[in-house]
Amino acid sequence: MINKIVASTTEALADVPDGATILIGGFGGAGQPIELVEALIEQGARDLTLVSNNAGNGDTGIAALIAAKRVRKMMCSFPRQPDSWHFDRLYRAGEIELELVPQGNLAERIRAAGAGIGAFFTPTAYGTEIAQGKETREINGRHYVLEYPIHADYALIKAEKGDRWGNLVYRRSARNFNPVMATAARITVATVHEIVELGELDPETVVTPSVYVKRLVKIPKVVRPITALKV
Amino acid sequence: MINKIVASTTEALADVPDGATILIGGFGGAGQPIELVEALIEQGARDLTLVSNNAGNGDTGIAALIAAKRVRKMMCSFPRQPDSWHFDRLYRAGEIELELVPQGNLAERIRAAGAGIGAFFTPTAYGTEIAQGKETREINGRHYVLEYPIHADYALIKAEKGDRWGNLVYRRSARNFNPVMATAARITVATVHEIVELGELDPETVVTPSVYVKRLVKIPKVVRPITALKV
Amino acid sequence: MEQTKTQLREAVMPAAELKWTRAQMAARLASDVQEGTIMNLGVGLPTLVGNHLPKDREILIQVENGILGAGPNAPKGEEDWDLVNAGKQAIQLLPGASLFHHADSFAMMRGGHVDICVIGAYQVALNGDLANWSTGEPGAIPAIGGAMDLAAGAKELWVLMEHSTKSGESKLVERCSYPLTGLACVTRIYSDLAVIALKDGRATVLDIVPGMSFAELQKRTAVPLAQADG
Amino acid sequence: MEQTKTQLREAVMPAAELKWTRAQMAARLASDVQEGTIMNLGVGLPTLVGNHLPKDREILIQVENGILGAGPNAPKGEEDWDLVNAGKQAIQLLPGASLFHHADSFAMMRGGHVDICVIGAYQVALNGDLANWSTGEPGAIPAIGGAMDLAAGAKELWVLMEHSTKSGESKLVERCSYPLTGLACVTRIYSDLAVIALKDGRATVLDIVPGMSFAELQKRTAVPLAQADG
Repeated sequence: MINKIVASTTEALADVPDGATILIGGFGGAGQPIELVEALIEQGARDLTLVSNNAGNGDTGIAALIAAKRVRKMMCSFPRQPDSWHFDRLYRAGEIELELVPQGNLAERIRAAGAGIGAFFTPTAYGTEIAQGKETREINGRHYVLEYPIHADYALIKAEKGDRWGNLVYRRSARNFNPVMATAARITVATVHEIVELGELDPETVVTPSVYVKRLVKIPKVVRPITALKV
Repeated sequence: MINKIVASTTEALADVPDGATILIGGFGGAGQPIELVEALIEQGARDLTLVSNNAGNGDTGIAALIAAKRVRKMMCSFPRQPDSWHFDRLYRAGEIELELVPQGNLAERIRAAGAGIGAFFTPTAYGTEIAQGKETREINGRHYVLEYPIHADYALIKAEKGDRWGNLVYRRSARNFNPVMATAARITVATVHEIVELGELDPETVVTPSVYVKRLVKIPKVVRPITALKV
Repeated sequence: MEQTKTQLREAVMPAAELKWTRAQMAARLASDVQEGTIMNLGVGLPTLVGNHLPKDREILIQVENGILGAGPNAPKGEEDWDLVNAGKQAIQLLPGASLFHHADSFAMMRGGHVDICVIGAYQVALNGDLANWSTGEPGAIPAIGGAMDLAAGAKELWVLMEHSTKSGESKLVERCSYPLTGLACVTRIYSDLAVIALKDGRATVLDIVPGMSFAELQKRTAVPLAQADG
Repeated sequence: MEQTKTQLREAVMPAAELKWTRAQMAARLASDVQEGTIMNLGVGLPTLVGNHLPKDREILIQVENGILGAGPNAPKGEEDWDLVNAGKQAIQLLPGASLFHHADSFAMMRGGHVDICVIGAYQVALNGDLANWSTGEPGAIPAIGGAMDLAAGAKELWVLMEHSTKSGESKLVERCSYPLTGLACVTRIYSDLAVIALKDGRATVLDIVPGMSFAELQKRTAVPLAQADG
């Protein structure tokens, strides 16, 4: 019997080695697998490369991992947040490397890793600093930049419901990067708020097919307000 | 008020010009928008380039369009079927051009058109006749072939339910190429068996977001058995 | 009934000050959005446009984190933090909305399926170049988000920004001095002083804040302006 | 209880003829598939494997037209023609199945998420090259389907084919003469005579049809064979 359910976030991340590349889902707080990030903090792996849209908020989650100096490199599209003080401080001190990736390139590079694409030409960032040193090409009168996949050792993602095979559904915009990241890692670990019997999820509405998930942990539902950007 | 519903398949295809490139959904008969293909036959446009997984079955649908000599070029992965006699005959007579595209490249090239990707490196077909004359590259020890998007003037697709904005859901494996093709054409025309009120489709389970559909036609549900390949 | 632009102007324009407020800028832009438009609103000032869209037109807001058909902000106390916009504010969905993942969302944007993107800017050049992600200051934390993808993918890029910097320099310039977000992508500027179309290296004034002359607008703008015909 | 390979052999092997039937070939392959495997079964002979998978193991069949967790063929009269496999036969879904579109399906295949693909072949070369889509005959209608994608993407490619052509030539060859489907991709051959692993340019015999000697198998095979240790 296939059973990907593990008892705790601690057990789910026990084998993360130093130097691992880790995808972390979420867009700000929505869909961020904060319980897995907390378990990763406890677990102790160092010298990590994190790939996530933001570089942490406040003093918890990714921000706490960064504050603990466990992150060598951050790949993200939008590190600057009203409360990204831990990243800001280490970045200014030169203690954390930043690869700034436009958000769509981030999503597409992760997708490419999951989809077996070797590289792709994207119009995004052509003619900007971000494209400096990268291969470019004109195709049918438009200019493109060649971008490469982002493969990872682990993906930490947050979903709403799952089954023991690893099928997942998400909730509203908490979906964001999670389904894409699930495809691009050697080991995808998902948290869910509910584990249902095999066959309960409608095959038509499964968002992440079971093949992409290796470990599944049930966690309680806690509502966490999110820091909004100032308008 | 946005209302993409049109009264008939005839009206939906009235403006198809000669020489158009047309994506046609379906995998064999499942999810094939046969009523739209029939309307296209009646409509009269000639010199068409069709993009579809197969090259027609029996004497109906794509096969009938081919038999009427309205197709200049066929792009597909699997033209050879037990009952693909019309394509077979014209192909052997040199009266129809064939671009044979591996099925995954077909899907990915159509996706690339919809997603604004200029070209991509795929491992599929490396070292085969299909890759002859194409650019290749070694990336991280694997060999890839450069493939380009397939943009189209029209996409003819079949869905199950839709609303007046153009949101669509599909039924079982009749989904196949349809959602991907919907993204890659200037004008996507969808048939549905049911038109529901705006808001009735659950936002979580919409497969084709409304933006990709230009015209929607309701058609009756007719069960058509499909010719299975011989085992 | 739809308000005419003149009515809108009279209704919202204070007599004394020769510039549109932030709310008026957003309303002025919103009044130009046609029925059926697919729009993306950038973080910050552009988000305000959502509050001013004509109620009698169906306009679909696309949000980068996987939403088409976003509605207004959630009432206080009823926030669902699983449903947020690009600025991480809790929002609602309109009937007819759909949800999808990030790669599909940016495929939608990059693939040219968004009609209009409204975005803020540090500078816009006469040729449509956009600079909005970095002032290039040492020590500044850079952040791009979805701006470069939208610059490359949206059919029309409308910039909503103050006409001048705090120190009074024109933000519409001959050539951007700040790092670029995209090349030749801006098609229109909605500032606190004017609405300006950019096309083929020409800046054509479509509207000016009431009471300001074309000559005065030109004086405050670092590139030559043309008057719209008629 | 799981059948051992020997029991299976005794149960299904007719005494007189020194080759496995098509059903036996499929069953022999199926007995090697482990719990939790994600499999794709090509059109034709490979489809039969689905009927012989060990009942006590959960094995997921991926189908190219957007199914993970495909079940057995639909009973006659209960066909749902919106639910078909690669051979366009009406099938059923297992509990735990999921449905997705074609680009996602081939992303799954190309991205290395399918553990084993079973496919037919005209020829397999000692180095693992596969030829299965064209005999190169003039006038033949070519057809590739998903074969090249699977050859490039599956972790393991198992070929299920007759050992020899109708005219008696070995289909395991030094070098394919037919047009290739993929380079160095086949890892195992299940023929009507033997099970052969291909690795680093060596063909190692894992099993032979009962009653046939290694020497006899070698005589019928155009490349040098090695015997498995133990």
